[in-house]
Amino acid sequence: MYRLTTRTRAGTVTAIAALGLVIAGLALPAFASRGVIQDLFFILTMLTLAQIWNLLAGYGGLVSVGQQAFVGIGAYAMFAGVILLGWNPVWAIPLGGLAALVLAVPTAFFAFRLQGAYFAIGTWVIAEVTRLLVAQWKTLGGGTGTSLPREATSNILGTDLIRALFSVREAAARDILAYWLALVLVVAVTGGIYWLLRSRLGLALSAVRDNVEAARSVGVDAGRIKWAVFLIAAAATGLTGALIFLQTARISPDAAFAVTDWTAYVIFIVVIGGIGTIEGPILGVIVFFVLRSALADYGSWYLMTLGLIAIAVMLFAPKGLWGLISARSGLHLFPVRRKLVGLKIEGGN
Amino acid sequence: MIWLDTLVQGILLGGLYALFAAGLSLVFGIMRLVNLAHGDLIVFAAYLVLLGVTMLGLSPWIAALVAMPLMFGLGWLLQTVVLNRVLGKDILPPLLVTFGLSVALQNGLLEAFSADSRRIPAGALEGASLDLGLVTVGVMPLLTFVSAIVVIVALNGLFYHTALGRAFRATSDDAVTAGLMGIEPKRIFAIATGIAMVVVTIAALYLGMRSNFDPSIGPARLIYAFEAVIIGGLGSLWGTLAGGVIIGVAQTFGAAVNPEWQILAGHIAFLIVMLLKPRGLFPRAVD
Amino acid sequence: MLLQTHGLIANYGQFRALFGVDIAVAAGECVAIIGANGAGKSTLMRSITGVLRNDAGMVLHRGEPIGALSSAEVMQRGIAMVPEGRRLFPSLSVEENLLIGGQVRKASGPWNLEAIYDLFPILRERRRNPGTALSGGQQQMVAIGRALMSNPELLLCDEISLGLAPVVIRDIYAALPKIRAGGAAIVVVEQDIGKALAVADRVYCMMEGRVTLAAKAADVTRQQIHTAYFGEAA
Amino acid sequence: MILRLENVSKSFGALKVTDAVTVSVPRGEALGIIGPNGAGKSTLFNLITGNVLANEGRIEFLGRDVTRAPAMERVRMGVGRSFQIPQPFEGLTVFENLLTAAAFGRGGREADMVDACARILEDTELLKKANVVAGSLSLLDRKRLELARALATGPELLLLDEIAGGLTEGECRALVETIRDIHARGTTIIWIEHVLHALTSVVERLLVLDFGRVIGVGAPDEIMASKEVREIYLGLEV
Amino acid sequence: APAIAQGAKIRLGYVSPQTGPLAGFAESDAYNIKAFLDSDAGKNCEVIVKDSQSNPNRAAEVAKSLIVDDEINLMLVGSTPENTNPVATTCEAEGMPVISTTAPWQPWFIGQQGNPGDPSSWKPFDFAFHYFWGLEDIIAVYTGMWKQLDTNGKVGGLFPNDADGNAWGDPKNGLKPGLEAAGFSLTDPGRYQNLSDDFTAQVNAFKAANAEIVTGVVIPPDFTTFWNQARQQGFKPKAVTVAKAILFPQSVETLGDAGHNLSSEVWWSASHPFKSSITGQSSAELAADFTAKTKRPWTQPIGFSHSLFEVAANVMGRVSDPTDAEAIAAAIAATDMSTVVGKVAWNGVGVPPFAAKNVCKTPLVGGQWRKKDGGGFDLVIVENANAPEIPTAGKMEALA
Ligand SMILES: Nc1ncnc2c1ncn2[C@@H]1O[C@H](COP(=O)(O)OP(=O)(O)OP(=O)(O)O)[C@@H](O)[C@H]1O
Ligand SMILES: Nc1ncnc2c1ncn2[C@@H]1O[C@H](COP(=O)(O)OP(=O)(O)OP(=O)(O)O)[C@@H](O)[C@H]1O
Ligand SMILES: CC(C)C[C@H](N)C(=O)O
Ligand SMILES: [Mg+2]
Ligand SMILES: [Mg+2]
Repeated sequence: MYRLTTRTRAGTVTAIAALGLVIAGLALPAFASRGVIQDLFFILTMLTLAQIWNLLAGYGGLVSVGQQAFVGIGAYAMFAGVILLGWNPVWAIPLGGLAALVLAVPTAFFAFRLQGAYFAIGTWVIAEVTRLLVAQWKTLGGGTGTSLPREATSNILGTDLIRALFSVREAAARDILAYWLALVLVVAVTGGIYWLLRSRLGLALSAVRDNVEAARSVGVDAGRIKWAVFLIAAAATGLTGALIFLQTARISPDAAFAVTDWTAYVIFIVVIGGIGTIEGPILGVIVFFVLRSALADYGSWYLMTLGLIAIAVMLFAPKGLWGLISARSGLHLFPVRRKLVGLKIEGGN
Repeated sequence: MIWLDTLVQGILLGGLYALFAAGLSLVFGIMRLVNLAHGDLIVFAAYLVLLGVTMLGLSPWIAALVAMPLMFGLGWLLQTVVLNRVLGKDILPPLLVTFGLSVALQNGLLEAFSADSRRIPAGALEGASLDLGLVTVGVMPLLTFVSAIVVIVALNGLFYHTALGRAFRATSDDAVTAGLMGIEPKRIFAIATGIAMVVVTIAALYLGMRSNFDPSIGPARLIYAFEAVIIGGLGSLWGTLAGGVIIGVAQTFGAAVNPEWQILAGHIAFLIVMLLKPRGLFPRAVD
Repeated sequence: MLLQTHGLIANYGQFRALFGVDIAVAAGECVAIIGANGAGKSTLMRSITGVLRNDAGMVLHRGEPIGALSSAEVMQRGIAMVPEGRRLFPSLSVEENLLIGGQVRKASGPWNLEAIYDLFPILRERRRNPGTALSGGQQQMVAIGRALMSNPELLLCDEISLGLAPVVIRDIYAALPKIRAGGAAIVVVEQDIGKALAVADRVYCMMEGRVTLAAKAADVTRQQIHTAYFGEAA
Repeated sequence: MILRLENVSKSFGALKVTDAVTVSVPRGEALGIIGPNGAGKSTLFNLITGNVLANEGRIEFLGRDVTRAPAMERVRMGVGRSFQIPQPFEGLTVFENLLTAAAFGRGGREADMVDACARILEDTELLKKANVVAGSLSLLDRKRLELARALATGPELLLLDEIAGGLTEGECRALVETIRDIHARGTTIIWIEHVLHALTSVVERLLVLDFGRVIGVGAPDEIMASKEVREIYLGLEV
Repeated sequence: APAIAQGAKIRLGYVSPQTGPLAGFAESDAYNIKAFLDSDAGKNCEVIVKDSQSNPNRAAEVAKSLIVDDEINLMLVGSTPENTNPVATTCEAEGMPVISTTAPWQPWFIGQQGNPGDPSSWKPFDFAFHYFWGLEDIIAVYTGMWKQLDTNGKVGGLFPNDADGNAWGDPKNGLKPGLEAAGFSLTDPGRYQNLSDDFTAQVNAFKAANAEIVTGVVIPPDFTTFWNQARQQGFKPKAVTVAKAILFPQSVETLGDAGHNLSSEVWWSASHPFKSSITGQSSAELAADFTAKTKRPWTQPIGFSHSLFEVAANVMGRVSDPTDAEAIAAAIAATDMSTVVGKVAWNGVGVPPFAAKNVCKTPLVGGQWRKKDGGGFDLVIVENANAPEIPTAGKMEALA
């Protein structure tokens, strides 16, 4: 007699469009120039990081300023897999996720004792500690950093196939592979978050965010949910870090654990776009990319503009750009509302 | 002997960190504002003092005195025009705004002053030292430490023995009820940020005389300042000094073992304190 | 009229708590506002004092609209509040809690530290304690004293007997006539009808964000109150 | 006995809010709690649900010692509650509020949960508002939601904190009917209420709290007639 | 016809830290690029400059975009390993020829190896070429300077945990073995992090070792902190010979009187007896012209920034197809020319076999900063045993 549905027209359209986009995205290397592929790689990896951070802060209430710890450890683990264990870089990427997961356990144990601003700063300090420890890892170059050896970068799994498929040079094949992996990752992460929000866990997350006390009183284990979200986020961040640095082929502690690149810009993307929505980071990463492409050649003026835009958006559109749009239009591209359908029920979204 | 020296130098270094942190402590304590631009504001103030020295030919001390009211005004404006509008239960908006400010400030300074490493000249004081028998200490670090204590005593006096300080504490406890007492929380916040900027100027003076600065060095010190504030406990100024000293001593002892451990030891000291006392050494009864 | 509201409407987000409330308080008068839990009494107090932005309607102080003023500005016009739940400042001592009440507005009048210590002698003994280390009743005394320190023309008291022992309530209620004698008008928000009626000249009863009864305290019957509270007779 | 409290005490700082409370509730009973503001009624609920942990004493639920058990564990064992000040998940719809409670407090297959939630919504007259965001509900509906959400956890023991306050007489009667129904289906109920006629028309026993102490337990008539209660609680001059 | 004389413009990519802490290295870029483009050699070239913001992530990224989006023919890069290494790694992976400079060759070459600790795993590069000097030259120059003084031969070392510091401080491939061979002993308390606020541990270690000489590769703020603390804590070495910290006259000036007689290696100066192959200017003329046009004092990186374009012009003058990366790499390897920083030829002279293919060395001498009467400092060359063609202008003096 009663039914639960999360379907809306906008949601269905989005799903179909997304499917189309992903297929187009997979086929893109056949048509697009390397420049486009590389730009997309950047966009996709930043989007992945942004979605993950949004899951943490926007849905889980965990404002971490230490995500660079997981990017960095993931990247270093990948390098270790390649250089020390002689693995193929593609197989070393999951090692990055694993390393981040392992690091997340003590981090969570420590950081969950802290609240709010303390939590933010605690995670930052842990990331610093990780950076300083990794900087002492002499076999991977210590503070100097290290580069992926040529024989590793030229033998990446699947690049031969891609070269044959698109008849491109080796470096371009590597780009395409990395791009595909980034596409898969972003789809998995975004899809995973979307699925999570539509699952029981999503309800629990919202409940905890709205009212911890009440959430406990209906049986939600707030602590376990925070752990789960934090660990998942860390592992996914580690994978992304490994992928990013596979593409760079060079690593150093300062680069891998850069708070500005891997956390501050990511926060910028999420908050400018609209925190607590899946649409927000997507919009945010586009804004960020456009700003960067348009202004990056202006050196310090670019960064100054970026800073001022962050301030302006917070003053005039505290819910981000997607917040403005959805408030006006009521649009939700990724509906997570569970609606009860049946007789005698009114009320829309 | 060497350990005593290490201890003394660590304590003196803690004075510098406490100076960096005192302004932050005030602002963080009163309005829970995580100001990511604090380090850059210190650098900004250092340039202001430097301008006074190079352009007006003032002594650094006088230049700092001149810079103080300017910085107070800047803090007031910053709080009134920007920060007051984003303060709230959610820590993110101020986080992003101050991050934006930090980036904008760093690059604005770069445009204005170039990447050259600069320094506030302190003349003979730079190398001057005092032989205390067992240890030899630099006059400048000693002065820094004494200034940190003076700043903290002054802020404490202000905080606990004046009507303004009472308003600070009341607003910090409960801004809404403070409003019912006729206190405008936003005005109080603006004054607090102004005062924090005066302290920032003092920190800038010592930072600039101790070593070189350039537009990019702000963030490196920010994290120590936060650690000092948090170790001490929200709103406890003496706690902030203690926090600075703990980090300073941990750093010098870490370095004495091996310089590789210097910075790490400071952070680890912070983590240990947080593990044992998640609300800091001298937490307030209620926050 | 010292204070008047006209068609006051207030919302918490999307939730409407006041639906057009009209009340009036004359100088020197004591008015009681009664009503069940969640009737909107505290919301009315918050709207008057500017803690909550009222979305429509008017608040007039001596005929001038004050609805747009901040709570600090309202207070500086001589309207002091004893907020629900006392809300002492935990980092301030008892004496400082009192002092801060008269720090910004310093009107001349009968109330100063000494007068308050005379009104509530126990506070003199505890002046150095942190405000929150006191018993609930003592805290309530501090909250009242704090509001009096500015020598207000109008004192708003939100549930000053909440959670207090009957003896303490008696002491606190005994202070109200002394406060009136000092010249201030008083609004008491109460759930305890008996207490409220005993001190008030007039009474308003609220239900679900509306005033359902306005009457002279002396005239009001239990039946009237009951109807105003619960909608119909039991 | 479904619930036993033995010498349970709780202090907030120097304030002793619950003072050596001992009480047993047989399975299937409806127990009413009354007492002046601040007597410690809500705190007693918080102790039973685990939202607040006791300083002393022992709490047993279904024969198991749950004194230290966290709140969510007790919910899953069958302790459901409403909050005196409604605490809806404001960002979720009414239905999602219930779904959360059903999914985590009771568990089970999704289809069963949906039907169960819909039935509870019907019982509590919230069905029409099922898809409305809880943050925009009126006080009355918030109170209904409190009850509905507590029911959705599938409680054996249902704790209701002042859910009748502010209701009109008609609404109050409907509420009483609903609670009677729930009770009739075998759920044990403890109900804190100031609206006495509503309370007394449902409960079999009344417990009076004052300053954290139990000052009387017994049949409603007896209790209401006792001098102490008339003085302390009703404020009626005897 | 050589590429440089053909119709299509040759596209040179240039990654430089225009902003951020390394910006000092890039201050002459605009000046040098303009001079290059105005010269005959530059007529047919286009230089696309990208700012690395002193950030290694960004350096790799812009290098990639230069290669992919701007389709450059040759990459040029300089300004410390933080900038050269990510760019060179990217180019090597992309098969893009790159000419790199202004970083000692060890942190450049070894720093780009997968496992820097294991020499047997080191591999030469196909597309990355570097010219500068190496630690063996530093050792020769520094010990040459110190031998002019009367010291006990005990040296204290300040090496941070960064690319330079790790290379200089490496116990096997760094300064230590060379100093010992020259009769000096090195006390190395260990790697510290850049932007440390306290150097008591180092001062104590140096005091305990009775060091009379301090050396190292230190960023300017850290050196100031160290030097102040050393004086405050009563440590008075006879010679302080450090790299990086006192590279720029501005940095020395910030030290005030304490800058007098600090010494450092000199890779280029206004008195180097070399001429530009594209403008024909002597070193002195180049320096003077720079100062005239920018109102800034000359600095050592100017010569190297200039020489990058000399080498690029020379290389592109010897290839016929500017898009043929292999041919360009071969042309770089075959370079043999004179530049304003000296002779540049990848002929393996003075370079160990493993790096011989990719590294070329330019001359290095030693200098000491002397306070001028009217204020400011002069860099006086005091040691030239390795490069006698560069004249000295004085003798090494002990610190007061
Ligand atoms: N901050 C708030 N956010 C949302 N709703 C609120 C808030 N404060 C009060 N309310 C709601 O507004 C309504 C009126 O509340 P108010 O506190 O004014 O009632 P009251 O008459 O003072 O009740 P009590 O006797 O319990 O103090 C209630 O339904 C309450 O739930
Ligand atoms: N978390 C807490 N911290 C400090 N004091 C508390 C806390 N919770 C309750 N109290 C105090 O405990 C006392 C009892 O509160 P409780 O809410 O149990 O009363 P109640 O009997 O439910 O009253 P009411 O009828 O007004 O709901 C009150 O004085 C209250 O202020
Ligand atoms: C105030 C109420 C408790 C009285 C009600 N009329 C009754 O008799 O039940
Ligand atoms: Mg109220
Ligand atoms: Mg209660």
